[in-house]
Amino acid sequence: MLDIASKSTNIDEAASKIIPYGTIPLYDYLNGIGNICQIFNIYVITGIFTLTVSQGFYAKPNILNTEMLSTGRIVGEDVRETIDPAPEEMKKIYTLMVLVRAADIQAITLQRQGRIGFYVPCQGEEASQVGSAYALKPEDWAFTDYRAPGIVITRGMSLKSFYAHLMANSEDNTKGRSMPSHWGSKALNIVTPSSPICTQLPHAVGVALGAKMKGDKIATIAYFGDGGTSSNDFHSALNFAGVFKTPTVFFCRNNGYAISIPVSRQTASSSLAVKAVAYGIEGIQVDGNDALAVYSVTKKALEKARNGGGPTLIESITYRMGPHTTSDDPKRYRDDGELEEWKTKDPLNRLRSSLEGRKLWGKEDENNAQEWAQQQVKEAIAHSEKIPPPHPRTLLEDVYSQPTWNLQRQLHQLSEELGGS
Amino acid sequence: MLDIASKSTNIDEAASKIIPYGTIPLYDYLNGIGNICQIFNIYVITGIFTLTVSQGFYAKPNILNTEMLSTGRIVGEDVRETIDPAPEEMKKIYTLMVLVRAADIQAITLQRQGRIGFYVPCQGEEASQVGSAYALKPEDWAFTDYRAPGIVITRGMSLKSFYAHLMANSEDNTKGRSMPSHWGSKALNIVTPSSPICTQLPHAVGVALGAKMKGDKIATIAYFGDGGTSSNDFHSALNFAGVFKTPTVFFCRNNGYAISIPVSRQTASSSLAVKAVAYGIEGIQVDGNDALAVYSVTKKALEKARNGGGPTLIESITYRMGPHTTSDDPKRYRDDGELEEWKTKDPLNRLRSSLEGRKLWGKEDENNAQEWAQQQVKEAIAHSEKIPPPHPRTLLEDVYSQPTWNLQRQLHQLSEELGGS
Amino acid sequence: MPSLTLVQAINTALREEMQRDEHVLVLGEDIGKNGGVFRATEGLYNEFGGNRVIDTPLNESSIVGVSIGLSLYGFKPIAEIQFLDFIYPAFDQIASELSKLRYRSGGEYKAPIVIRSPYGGGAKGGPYHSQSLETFFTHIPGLKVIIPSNPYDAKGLLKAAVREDDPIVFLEPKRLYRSTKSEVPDEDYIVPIGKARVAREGKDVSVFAYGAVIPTVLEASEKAQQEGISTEIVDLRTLVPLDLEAVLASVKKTGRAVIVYEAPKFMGYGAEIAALIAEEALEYLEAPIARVGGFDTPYPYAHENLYMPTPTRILNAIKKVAKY
Amino acid sequence: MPSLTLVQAINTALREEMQRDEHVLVLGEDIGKNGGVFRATEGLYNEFGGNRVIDTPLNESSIVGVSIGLSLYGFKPIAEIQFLDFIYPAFDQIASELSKLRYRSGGEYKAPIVIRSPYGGGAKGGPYHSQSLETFFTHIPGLKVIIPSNPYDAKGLLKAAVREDDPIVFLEPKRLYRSTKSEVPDEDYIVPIGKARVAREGKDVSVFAYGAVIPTVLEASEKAQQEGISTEIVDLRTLVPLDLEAVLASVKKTGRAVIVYEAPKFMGYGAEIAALIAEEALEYLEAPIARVGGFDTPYPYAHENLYMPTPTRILNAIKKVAKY
Ligand SMILES: Cc1ncc(C[n+]2csc(CCOP(=O)(O)OP(=O)(O)O)c2C)c(N)n1
Ligand SMILES: Cc1ncc(C[n+]2csc(CCOP(=O)(O)OP(=O)(O)O)c2C)c(N)n1
Ligand SMILES: [Mg+2]
Ligand SMILES: [Mg+2]
Repeated sequence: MLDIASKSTNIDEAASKIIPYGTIPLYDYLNGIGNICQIFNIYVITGIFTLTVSQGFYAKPNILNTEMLSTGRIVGEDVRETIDPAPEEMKKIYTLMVLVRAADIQAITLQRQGRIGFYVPCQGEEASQVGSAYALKPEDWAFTDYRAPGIVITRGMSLKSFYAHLMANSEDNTKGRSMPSHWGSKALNIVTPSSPICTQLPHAVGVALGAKMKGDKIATIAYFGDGGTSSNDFHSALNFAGVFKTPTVFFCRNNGYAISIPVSRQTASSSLAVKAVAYGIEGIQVDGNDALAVYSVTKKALEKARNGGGPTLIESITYRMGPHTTSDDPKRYRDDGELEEWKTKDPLNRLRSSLEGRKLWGKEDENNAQEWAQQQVKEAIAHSEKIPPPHPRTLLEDVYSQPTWNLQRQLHQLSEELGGS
Repeated sequence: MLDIASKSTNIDEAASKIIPYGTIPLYDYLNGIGNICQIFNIYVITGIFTLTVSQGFYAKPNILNTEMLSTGRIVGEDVRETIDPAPEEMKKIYTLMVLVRAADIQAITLQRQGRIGFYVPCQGEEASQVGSAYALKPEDWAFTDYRAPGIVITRGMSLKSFYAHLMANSEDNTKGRSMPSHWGSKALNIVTPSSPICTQLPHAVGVALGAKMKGDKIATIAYFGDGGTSSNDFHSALNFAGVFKTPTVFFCRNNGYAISIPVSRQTASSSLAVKAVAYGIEGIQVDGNDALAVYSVTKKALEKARNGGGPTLIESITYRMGPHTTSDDPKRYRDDGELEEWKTKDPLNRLRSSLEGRKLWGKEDENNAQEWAQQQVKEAIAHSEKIPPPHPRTLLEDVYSQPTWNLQRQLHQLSEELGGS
Repeated sequence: MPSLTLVQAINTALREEMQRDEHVLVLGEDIGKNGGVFRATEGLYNEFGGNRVIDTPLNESSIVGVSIGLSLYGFKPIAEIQFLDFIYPAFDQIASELSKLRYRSGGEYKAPIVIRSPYGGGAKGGPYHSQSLETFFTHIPGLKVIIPSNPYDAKGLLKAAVREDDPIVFLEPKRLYRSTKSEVPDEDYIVPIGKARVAREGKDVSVFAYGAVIPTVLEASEKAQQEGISTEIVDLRTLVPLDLEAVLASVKKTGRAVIVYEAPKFMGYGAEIAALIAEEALEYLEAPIARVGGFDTPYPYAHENLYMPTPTRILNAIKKVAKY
Repeated sequence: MPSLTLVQAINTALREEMQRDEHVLVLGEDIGKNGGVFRATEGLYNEFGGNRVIDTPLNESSIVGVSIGLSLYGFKPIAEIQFLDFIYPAFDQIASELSKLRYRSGGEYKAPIVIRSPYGGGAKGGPYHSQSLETFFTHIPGLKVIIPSNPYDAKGLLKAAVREDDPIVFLEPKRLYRSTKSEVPDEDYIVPIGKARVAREGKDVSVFAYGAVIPTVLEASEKAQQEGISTEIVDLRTLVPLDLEAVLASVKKTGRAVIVYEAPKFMGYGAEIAALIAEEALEYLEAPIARVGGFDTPYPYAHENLYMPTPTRILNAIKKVAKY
């Protein structure tokens, strides 16, 4: 197996040394240097540089011993054949990633300037978030956590709504009630998240069970982090989903850390995907910095779900390039070197050079995309900053379908305090 | 693979057809008709009739597909060589099982007569409970649930204490506070259990971590049921134990049901032992009606734990022959036929005929053991029934190290109410 | 009019609501073939099948969490927690999710499920099959909390709960499940949420109580009557939203208040009743308020009859307050 | 005498107790190299190493459950819950296990661990990084509950908690973590558990409060003084066991009581204070009791300053009660 890590080269560049681009669009290099293997009903896509460089992620950096690998079925081929997106789609995925990156960087800036209170950046995870969300249909339901810019934007949230929420203004879907970075939208089937880890997973199972019972051919997807796999509701939800074979995709964004805790302190399992075995469901590990691989794997899992094939656990291996949140200082617990190494695997560069290799993308396309993204962000912020905060009365609303007597009284009290406003 | 189930013969009888008794004491037949296989770090002891007859337990009755099995390591041999108990020990295990059976049956009778309030029978599980507890050293710690007669008696609880607790009299270790069937004893390192499922597991991990940190070579064992594997704390405890490699043995009494719910509704996983994979620990499945197999597997896991080898999940496949508790009516959810079938695999008959085959046990031994057990039970009950209930004042004690003012007042109030007693 | 036990009234309400609306589901542990460990769901599995009467894995968090999801998709799940003592694994789902979803989503999402669970002592259940945990739920904004004390109210309140557009914690006093029968109309009726019931009119002392202790309170009240004290018993029925008007009306009439509950006294629900009276009707009080609660201990097995508010303890409080 | 912030006082107490007794451990999420998200454990990992400063997986149930086990084996674990809002997954361990172990085992076993957690609002944390959940713990017999309001008490109470033989929930007002510094002795001292502190003497109105709201109460009290109302402020410090004597002494002196807390008003801890006064000191009351709590809603993000008891709201209550 090639050890690319030690050379610390660009991943696509490295891959290009094995198989020429352009002819075999997806998993080209995968079949060359990695293995995809079925153990029990776990698919594991190994190799792919990620694993060789992810020292510190796991106690045992190798997911499976080779003896096991040799019994596995290579599934790369049929994934590629059935799910590779059309050239226009690939470009759209890339363009969305550019937009998400721009929106993300601007949000951090706004937070640093005190113009928004808090933000959870997603830099480094654009391939995981955009690639997977792009595979969803509008009628599918998404359950996210706080690290979701790529998901909500891909799903169609306007940047105005995106920033309205971050600024907690009166156009915020949550009416300024949720902490920033908890985007929700009924119109987009994104259920407004809470902050406790993985509590959204049973909901995704419940909606999926409901759809299954009604005979609706939809799927649900639940996003969470590597740390989330330790939570109670990871267990409760995956177990329930396994028993009832619900059309649910559990998408684990394994970005290496839960705040300061590396995955090796989170679990002793050989991977996160392998945890699917405990629930009798399919597990698959994918290179989370490869947008097209993420897209394909997610799309396949969604289709399987819609067609009655039950749930899938996807472990998408990626890296959080920024801080945990705007309140965090990763220098306290991470080596600079680690970040530098992952920078060479930036998901945007990765997909761009892949597109370039396929002759689908040039310098002008790039300039256009970047400019367009900046423009979008600028307009949205200009708009959102003009919107006033929610009315204080909203403090007392939406607790129940109808306000109870104590809420009525408290609203009255508040109004008096604010001078009857 | 032999299908013994369809013949519904006595299991030892069946085994005798393959390999003669007496010469190869343990796992004789196992290697003949079953397989023990290591996948990841999961040991699975398959075959052993249990699996062929356990239809309805799992969605997929076969634990592993044969392709996987073929890659596994057969560990039966070394288990046998290192851990087979001496003849005297085997007889002791059997005698304990006779005692437990007698104590159990009598407890049910007492409950039916209204002389104790509630009881959780263990008939059918004697091999799992006695076999595993016999492998413990006094300095090891046991964490049980409510279905533990075989464990606490094997660990050395006198039948007087056993019934004192069931009768909630003033000799009850819990001072009449716990519901019957929640035996605890500080002297025996049995931590008094609660009723919520699997909440004892993290404690077993904590004690084990403490011992590891102090360098004490002890192990902890935590008992729970098949239903328990769905609980939050199964997940939280095994995951923690895996990360910290604590000397903990997780002993799952898979008796087929959680009250009325069969294992197939509890999980879609191919076995319960396989859930160990999710925590990077060793999992092993054992025929829970074979006391010697249970003993060996548990002993090995305990020794591994004491020697720094980390935790093990043992799935002991057995059957609850009686009701869930004295409040339950299994006819509502189980076929009579199922029980009849399992009766042919009664763990007492099983070990007895094994001992007979080894020429270690005869009719007289049996009579003596039965008589002794009856006598023990009789004496204990005669004693316990004379013991008065705990003093009402105990209601208000042991909430804190020292009573707070409100408890002092409430005690005063109660005393007045009871006429200053 | 049929005479039903409280648990039969619950069973009837479930059946009728499931017949009325095919979106109504029940889910929980052992509620299918087994009909629930208290038989509250008896017969429903046969009538409605396994898609509407769903036996779940042993995990309360997913029982509630999946119910939330089902509700988001348009179903009306009624989740059974086998004993209220076992609701803790679902606490995160209840406190973080169920109660806050409507608010945090700006009103875009809601999950008006019903969680029903037997609670309270008197069944020789020891520390973990006896607890009264209503305090917790009454302090979580977004939840409504209902506790019936008799078969008629049980049916009418449960039917109201199923039709309510808010999440509801519905607690059933297990020791009253079969203690008596009373007449329960065959027809469809509801008992409105948020309305207390004057269980007995009186003029000297108001006794506020709910659920499992109501029969004991009636017994104590009977004895007080024999000693010449007339008590007015207000069965609160809905703990959230509390029928504050009924509480204040009664205390303004009698000038004396005793509050009875089975949960540990300290921070039991009666504290809120007492506080509200002290805030809103202090000038009417002719005597200190008296609370009779369980002891501030875990729930015991032996001597549970001394733990639960006894008729004597209630009577003593009534007398003390009356004679002040 | 060094001047410390509240979080520095916590850090100092932890360090000193770990130096004093090698059985004292801290465990939780991000408490090691990262020093805790609020830096309460800053420097401890370097000083005491990974065996005594243990970063755990993301699971609060095992943080508390494993701490119970460590305690059974003779250690003294101090478990950090990163935000009190995230304690729900540990609720079963706290309510079913930690609080009841001594009682249910007939006194044979005990687990006197300390659970510390930042609580309360004012940090722009929205619904899930702001809650005040003390009600829950004060209603669970077997637990003691402590909430300091200043650096001196924080150090002294935490040290007392670590030495106590009972399980303790120790809640730290996060918005006071760095809001001011004050003098904290270098020496070893403890502040006794179960004793309230008169933060300001006065004669017209008693104000009972604790933790995060104390500075706001002081501000309101200052304003009241300017309007000629003398308030006595009782900082309860220990919620369980409550210093009932101090409460009654103050209310008997002033005849008027205002209770301030940040949790939702309904069934907030102030309800118990009000109830106890109405039971035990009613004859001294010259005015209705007034409670000032948070709104009966989830905790909001925007406008949190209007949600938390404001100086104005407290002042209004003081004036209303004073002028009754
Ligand atoms: C139950 C719970 N405990 C603790 C926290 C505090 N917390 C917020 S994010 C986080 C780390 C999550 O890590 P991971 O699941 O890997 O997701 P990531 O942030 O890396 O995307 C923690 C501990 C929480 N939100 N919920
Ligand atoms: C958290 C929780 N939920 C529900 C219960 C009620 N209950 C008691 S035993 C039991 C079934 C347990 O089954 P299993 O784990 O297989 O053990 P077994 O009783 O078969 O030995 C249930 C549901 C409980 N004790 N705790
Ligand atoms: Mg992460
Ligand atoms: Mg079982």
